[in-house]
Amino acid sequence: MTALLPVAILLSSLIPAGVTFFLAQDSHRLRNTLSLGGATVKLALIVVMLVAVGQGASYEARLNLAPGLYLLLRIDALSLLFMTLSAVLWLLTTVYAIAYFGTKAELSRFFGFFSLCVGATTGLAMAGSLITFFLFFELLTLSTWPLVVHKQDAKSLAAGRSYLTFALPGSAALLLAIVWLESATGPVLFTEPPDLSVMPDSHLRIIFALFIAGLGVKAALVPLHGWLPGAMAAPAPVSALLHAVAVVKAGAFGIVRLVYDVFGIASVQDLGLGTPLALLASVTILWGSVRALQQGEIKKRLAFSTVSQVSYIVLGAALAGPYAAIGGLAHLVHQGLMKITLFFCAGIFDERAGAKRIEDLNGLGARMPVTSVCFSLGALGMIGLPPMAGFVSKVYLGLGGLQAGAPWVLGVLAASTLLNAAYFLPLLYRLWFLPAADAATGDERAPLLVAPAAITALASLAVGVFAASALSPLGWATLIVTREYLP
Amino acid sequence: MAVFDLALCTLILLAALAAVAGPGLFRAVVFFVVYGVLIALAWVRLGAPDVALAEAAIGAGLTGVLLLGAVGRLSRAGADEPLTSRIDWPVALAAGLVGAMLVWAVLSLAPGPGLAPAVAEILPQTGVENPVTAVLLNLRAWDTLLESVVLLAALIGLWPLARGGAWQAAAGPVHHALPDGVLAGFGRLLPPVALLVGVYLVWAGAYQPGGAFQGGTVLAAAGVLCVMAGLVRAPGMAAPLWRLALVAGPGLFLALGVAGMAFGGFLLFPTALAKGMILAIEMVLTLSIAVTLALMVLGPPEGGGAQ
Amino acid sequence: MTVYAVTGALLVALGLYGLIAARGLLRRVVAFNVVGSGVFLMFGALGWYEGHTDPVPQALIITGIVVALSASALAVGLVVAHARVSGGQVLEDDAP
Amino acid sequence: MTLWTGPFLPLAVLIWPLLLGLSVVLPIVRPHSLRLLLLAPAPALWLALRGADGASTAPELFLGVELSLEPASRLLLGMVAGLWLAAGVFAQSMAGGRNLEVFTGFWCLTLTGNLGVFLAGDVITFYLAFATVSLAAWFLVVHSRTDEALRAGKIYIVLAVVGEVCLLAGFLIGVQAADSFLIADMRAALAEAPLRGLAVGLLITGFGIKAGMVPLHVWLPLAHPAAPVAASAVLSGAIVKAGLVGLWLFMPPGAFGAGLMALGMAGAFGAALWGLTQVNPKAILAYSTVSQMGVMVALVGSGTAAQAVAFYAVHHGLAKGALFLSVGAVAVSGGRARLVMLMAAGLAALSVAGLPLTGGGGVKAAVKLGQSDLLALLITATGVTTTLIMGWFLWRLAQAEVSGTHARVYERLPVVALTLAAVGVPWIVWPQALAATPDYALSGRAIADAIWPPVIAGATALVALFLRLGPDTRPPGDLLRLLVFSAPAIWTQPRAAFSLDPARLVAFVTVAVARLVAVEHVLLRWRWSGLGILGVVVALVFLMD
Amino acid sequence: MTPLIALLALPLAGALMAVAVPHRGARIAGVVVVASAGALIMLVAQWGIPHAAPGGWGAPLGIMLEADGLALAFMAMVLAVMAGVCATAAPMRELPTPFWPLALLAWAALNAIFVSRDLFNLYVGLELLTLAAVALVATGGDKALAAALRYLIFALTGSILYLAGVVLVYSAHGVLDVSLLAATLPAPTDRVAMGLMTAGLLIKTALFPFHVWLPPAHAAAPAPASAMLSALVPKASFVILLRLWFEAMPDAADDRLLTALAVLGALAVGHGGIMALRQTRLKQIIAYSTVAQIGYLFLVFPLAGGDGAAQPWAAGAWTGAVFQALSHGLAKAAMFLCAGLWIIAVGSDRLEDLRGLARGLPMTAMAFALAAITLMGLPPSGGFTAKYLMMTTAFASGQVVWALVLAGGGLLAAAYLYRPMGALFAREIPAFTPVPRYLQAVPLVLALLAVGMGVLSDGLYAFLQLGRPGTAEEGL
Repeated sequence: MTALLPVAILLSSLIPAGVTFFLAQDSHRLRNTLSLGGATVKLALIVVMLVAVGQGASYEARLNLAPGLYLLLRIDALSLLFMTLSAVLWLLTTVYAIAYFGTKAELSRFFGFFSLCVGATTGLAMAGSLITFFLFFELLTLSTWPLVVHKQDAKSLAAGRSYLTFALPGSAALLLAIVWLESATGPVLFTEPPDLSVMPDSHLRIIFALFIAGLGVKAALVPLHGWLPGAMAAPAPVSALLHAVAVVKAGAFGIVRLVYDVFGIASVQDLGLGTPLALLASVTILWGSVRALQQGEIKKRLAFSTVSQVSYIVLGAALAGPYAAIGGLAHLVHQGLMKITLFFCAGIFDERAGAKRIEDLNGLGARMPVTSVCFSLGALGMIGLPPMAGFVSKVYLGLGGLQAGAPWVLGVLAASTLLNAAYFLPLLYRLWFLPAADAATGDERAPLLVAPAAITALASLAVGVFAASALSPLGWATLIVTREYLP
Repeated sequence: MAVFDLALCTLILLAALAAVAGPGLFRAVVFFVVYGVLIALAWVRLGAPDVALAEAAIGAGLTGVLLLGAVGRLSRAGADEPLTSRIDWPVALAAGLVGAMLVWAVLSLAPGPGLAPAVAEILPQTGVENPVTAVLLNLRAWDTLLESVVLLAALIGLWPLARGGAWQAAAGPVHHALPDGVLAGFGRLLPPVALLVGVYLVWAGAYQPGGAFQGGTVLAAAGVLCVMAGLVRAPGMAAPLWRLALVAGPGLFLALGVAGMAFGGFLLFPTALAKGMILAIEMVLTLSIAVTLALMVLGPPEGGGAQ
Repeated sequence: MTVYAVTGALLVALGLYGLIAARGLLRRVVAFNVVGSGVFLMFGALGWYEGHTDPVPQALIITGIVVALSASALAVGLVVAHARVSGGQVLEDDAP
Repeated sequence: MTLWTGPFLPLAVLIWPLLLGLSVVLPIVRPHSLRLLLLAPAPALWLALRGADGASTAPELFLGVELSLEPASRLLLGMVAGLWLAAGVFAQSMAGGRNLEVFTGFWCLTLTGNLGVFLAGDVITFYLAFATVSLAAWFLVVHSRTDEALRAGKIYIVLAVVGEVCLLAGFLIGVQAADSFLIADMRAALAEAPLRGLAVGLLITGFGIKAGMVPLHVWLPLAHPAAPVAASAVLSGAIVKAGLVGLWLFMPPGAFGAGLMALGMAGAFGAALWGLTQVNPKAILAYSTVSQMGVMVALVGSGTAAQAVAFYAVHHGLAKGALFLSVGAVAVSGGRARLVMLMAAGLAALSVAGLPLTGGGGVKAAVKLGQSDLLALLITATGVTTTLIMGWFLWRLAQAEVSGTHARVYERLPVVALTLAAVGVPWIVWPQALAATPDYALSGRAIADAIWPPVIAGATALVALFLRLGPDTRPPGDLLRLLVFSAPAIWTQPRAAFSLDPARLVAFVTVAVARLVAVEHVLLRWRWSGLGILGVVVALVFLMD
Repeated sequence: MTPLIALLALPLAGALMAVAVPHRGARIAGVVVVASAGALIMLVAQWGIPHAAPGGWGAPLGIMLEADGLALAFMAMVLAVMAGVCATAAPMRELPTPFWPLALLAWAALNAIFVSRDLFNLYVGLELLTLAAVALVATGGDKALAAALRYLIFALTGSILYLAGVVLVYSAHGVLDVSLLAATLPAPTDRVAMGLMTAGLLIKTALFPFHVWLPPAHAAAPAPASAMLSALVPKASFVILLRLWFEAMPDAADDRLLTALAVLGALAVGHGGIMALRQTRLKQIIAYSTVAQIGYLFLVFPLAGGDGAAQPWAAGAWTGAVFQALSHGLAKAAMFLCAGLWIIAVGSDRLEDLRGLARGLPMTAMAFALAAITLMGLPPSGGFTAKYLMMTTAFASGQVVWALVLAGGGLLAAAYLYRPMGALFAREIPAFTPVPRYLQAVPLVLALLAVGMGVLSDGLYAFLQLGRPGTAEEGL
């Protein structure tokens, strides 16, 4: 049973993926049933495990490859945090995607890779060893590419190429780092921190840098973020998933694992690596925001916003203190909820009203009130206004910065908040206050498109309002940190 | 004898030089045949008559015919050799270095009996009295089986080269010899003699120099001569009988080898039956080799599909 | 009989020179055969001991000669076919 | 899951207006949304009158909500609730306007935040309330959607967000030092915190912006006049008090006291004088607010007891509310009604000026008690400028255009009620609010102290009239001109992406190694390959040792 | 023993029969595939090292055949590839009939080489393989002649150098058997012998800078032939190199020499990759990719050989290299078979003609993608396991530069394979001749095998340790 559940969860995505590839283009019903069924089953399994893990159970499955090389799926509280997020958002995104695409062509391919992508994310979350992590990391890289280029126009293909040109060198760096580390310490399990004393510090530092380079590409750390804004050429459901759960989160999640489970907080501090990483994250936070300000396209603006926001998680990990860790982990979920809301809404604006640039948003609030409200909630959350989710993360990150003796973090958070406000508030202003263009059209009579956005918007509000609850992401993050990382 | 050896070696080297770097392709090939004969002589001098026979028949004879034929066809195709008279010093230097290393290696090796005593010891169990044949057809029969297949592979390799892809047409160029010419007369006379010599060579191979390859070569030479003389038409590759002839030897070899499993091992010839089995293999193999070599020398069909 | 072995070594060198320096394809075939027989001569001469040559090298040489013939036959076939198609005896891109 | 412990009323005070505000999305409610404004402050008023029995907590809500009602806060809570109620009554005059459901929604939201500021017992709830009141109020400011309002709104929102950010940073320092979210713990811990200076600076900036403290007041004279009259009243009377309450709740005792006093006094005098350059009565009132808030900031800086400051603030809120509403009421009143309204405004203005026996005179006397002589003198002296600006306001008000002649009862009633409250309430609550008795204010010395500033002011005004010296008229905004508010270039001009581009790198490498093709061509020549082979043979042999 | 002999005899017999009855070639090949599969399964099931001594003589007089883990794994890979090749080639009417006997002969030669322990027997096997391979190239028609000739010249030079080395070995030691050689005392002439043999084998393995014959030859041959040539043929000489350096004369290895081999390998990775980037025809890209992929194999020498042979990590590097050879074989065959099907579908292998073909032949596109994953060394493919094992050793032994080569090579692979992938997935609707689904499935199965090698590498790893040379048994 303990080995079965992780595998079952993995299969709940992989089997629909495998079958979907071979479905005829017009068997929409079967395909939708498969996708939704897989997502529902996965969610159910995760709920089962949430209860069990909350009570201290753990699950493990293992596959040997070669001496020192094996795949290990292991579920701990941190895995579950990420998995729950991905499972919930996958279900919603699937609903959204079904509504978004309707009966367009090439859907079997799309949903196949879509499921694969989520399977990879789940695997990533469950990975119990570095190599397993790498395996799913790569699977994610590859299954995302067809999604990015799904439209197959020149722009998408260019975005896909750019994605790979960043992602693959990143993977190479990651692999080098993993192999280098493991060549000295043996296989690295997340449950048992490796004995780093067998390597000289200088090597460890290089390895850490390689890790960050590899994971940083996915997490879109400056200057490795170049692919992300282009990748928004993908269809809206993809952008939603990409920015909220799948790719960037994978990178951030990996950095969390790296700092806490591979190197360990103490080693990171002893080697003097925390502060540079925190600085890098801070630079990313600020630079992403500044670039977002310059964008005229909604999705581009959102994309740069992701660059900025995801680094909050990295910052939390880098500061390496309890508060910062809680904040970072909570933000993993918070950012996912908020950003997916924004992308859902951006997709609806685009699809239903043809609004691609920020000018096109003028006056949409009146015609598409529900979507606009959701968008506004997401945006306010991003700014970090209480009681939205983003605020909660920010508070903990700030406290973590102070706790870690890095008060400058407050400055970064402050500046980021201001910049966030500077690029989100004008959007809201346009939505609600500016008159619509003469020929404006648009409605939101597409309940399946709007409902996921509404649900995530409400969720991002709820996780903030009920942050102190033990069941909230913050509560779960606190559990993780107190259970696993506090001495 | 040392003088003879030195002189022979000098001649060999000179002939080789002329063949490799001498002017004129035709002349080079002629020198190559001469070189082959000289090498065969060297083998005699080294007490290796089996090799000498093989070198004379195959190395000098058949290869020579092959090359001569090629010279002719090339000149008919207007594909002359590009003129290179100057010595390519860098290549010469590199080749010289490799040669020097080889010479050094050769000189630093102490001669020894090798496996000769061991072979002599088990010779009675092999079913043949000629140790070379024993090695070829019994001790290292697997080599020889593969070797006969190599020959076959080379021949099959020629099929796709047939002009116009008509690989099933008659082998080689179309020959129009005069029925009463010298070649024709020679051609009429030779085959019976060659057949005799060939079969003898095979038979004798069991206890003295000779063997399937040498014998097959002689037969092939006779066959080729007949075709060139226009006495017989070259066989078409597609003719079922000819194809059967091609594979009969290796096929029987393989079949008996597998049959050896019944006696305890692959290619195992029990002492009592060894002589008979080897002889049977040699006979059929000779036929196959003869056909193969003959078709090889005739070359891929050039009739352009005219059957 | 070292002199034959040395001759064999020299033949190898000579043949290699021809194989590499020659542009004409048929000449390369000739040179290849010279290298081959040089190697064989070396082999045989090194196996010469007290008036006899080791039968194993002899057998191997015979095999080698047949293999060399096979290779030469294929090579000649290819050279001729190539000449027929391209009208020349050299490979494209194969300037000295 | 514990929803809450302790009394429910404080929670209800906050939840009730929130629910009302959200209810405007219901189509049934929408046409009658303005009516909700009357209901929204009711629980708060009730709580202020009744007082709270201990703290209420909702541990799982947010980061653990704690609500409590300090005496000083209770004063303000009552005033604020009353003011919102009065303004809500007045707002009924807006019936028939555009976007009323939005207005109502944000009105209620702003109210929630405004009340929450006084009830919050923990930092996070306070911050939530503070942010709510700041940002939701923006919708009140821009409700008219005129260019003027939108411009004001822009400046408002920028400063509000900056304020929020500063506050959050300051709070975080405090929370981290205290390792507790409770305001009381934090204030204590902040006094010792290593980053005390930074935290104090951040908090003063954050609260100062809200409280209209010079030089952070620049948004106020733009925003308050731009809002609808009812909204102006709550903005100027109630919402600015959120900043004030923050100052006394969070500032460690004695921190930056002299600085606060200096800034406060600069605002008290400077803003009042600058207000004389305005022509719009609402703008004049807005400067008056800045001036009055200056006095209160100075009081906080001097270390005056919170209750005393709150006492002062109660009067100011009521009076300023009355004055703003009177602007609206006068504009639609004709004849006798207009006269009544002007008289009410005059009474409120006199009270603000600190005329003895008015509420204003009382509170001024009360706060001077126990102050240093200099501060007491300065506070008294503000009476001069205040009187001047009030006079100027009344003059401008009297000259205001008449846009209607039939002021309805819900337009007149709040003005009168608030004026009376401003004059009377301080005396009523005095016994509960302050230790000293009201008798002090009625002493001769106090009255004498209170009487000379208006006299000087009157004399000055007369001289000015006689000499026909009038103040230049200027648009509101003063210091704002010094700041460059043109959008920074980065807002619009995309720069080259600061990002590695492996594609470019690959292209470069590809070009650079195109020479490899040449290698390939060399190697295609058999002679060179052959040479290579021989070379490798030799090399291999020599490498083996 | 019987199944081992069956594995050798079956393709041989098949080839002879195919000569006798040429038009039944496909059917004969099919029978050989099925029967060989049975024999192979029996061998693997035994989980041991079956021996055979043809003629019953044994070394030194006779020839020893031994199917250790390495040999069996390679024979299995060859079987898989040949099954794929046969399945794809069978319906190809335009394929010249000599294809079948030649393919079977090449197969026979490969099996013979993998199990042979005799240096001279290896030579004969190599020659058989070479002649069959050259002839297979020549089946590509007139345009393939020059390529075939170039191939033949290189290959013959390699053979003759190898033979010269064998001669010196025999003359010095009096034995030809690999195991017996390991037991003899080293002779001074060994360096010349090893130098000659190694150089000859390098040429046949198409290691940079001796690779120029490979791309034109592989690109010119018919696609099924290309699949064999690229996937299988260079592996044979590589296996002989492994036998020489790890089994026959492990002590002759000098670190400088091993490093030199790896340097050539690294250069091959770079050069092959960049050349592949510059090609416009798919088959050329795949062929140059082979050049690059072969480069990886040579990193095994400094990683597992010489002084490091006794280290615990040597086993990993050695096994990694074998994994690389095997997975590359499967993946490369899949790629060439895809190319062949696409040529049937659109009549060309120019990238611009392939645009949008993924829509028409989705299974082949997926096969190509999976094969590409293996070549890039991405998990969970066999290529990844290979890369991981070698990389671990590189770091463990402090030879970081080889790890960088492995990583960089993967990136280059991604770069050059991206172009065909991009073309395939372009948004265009090409006009094409439909290809039956079962044909499309063939490369997919091969590619899945290549990927599956990574997923199920545990068993394979253990199997490869059967008879592995060296002292260290445990990997890292």
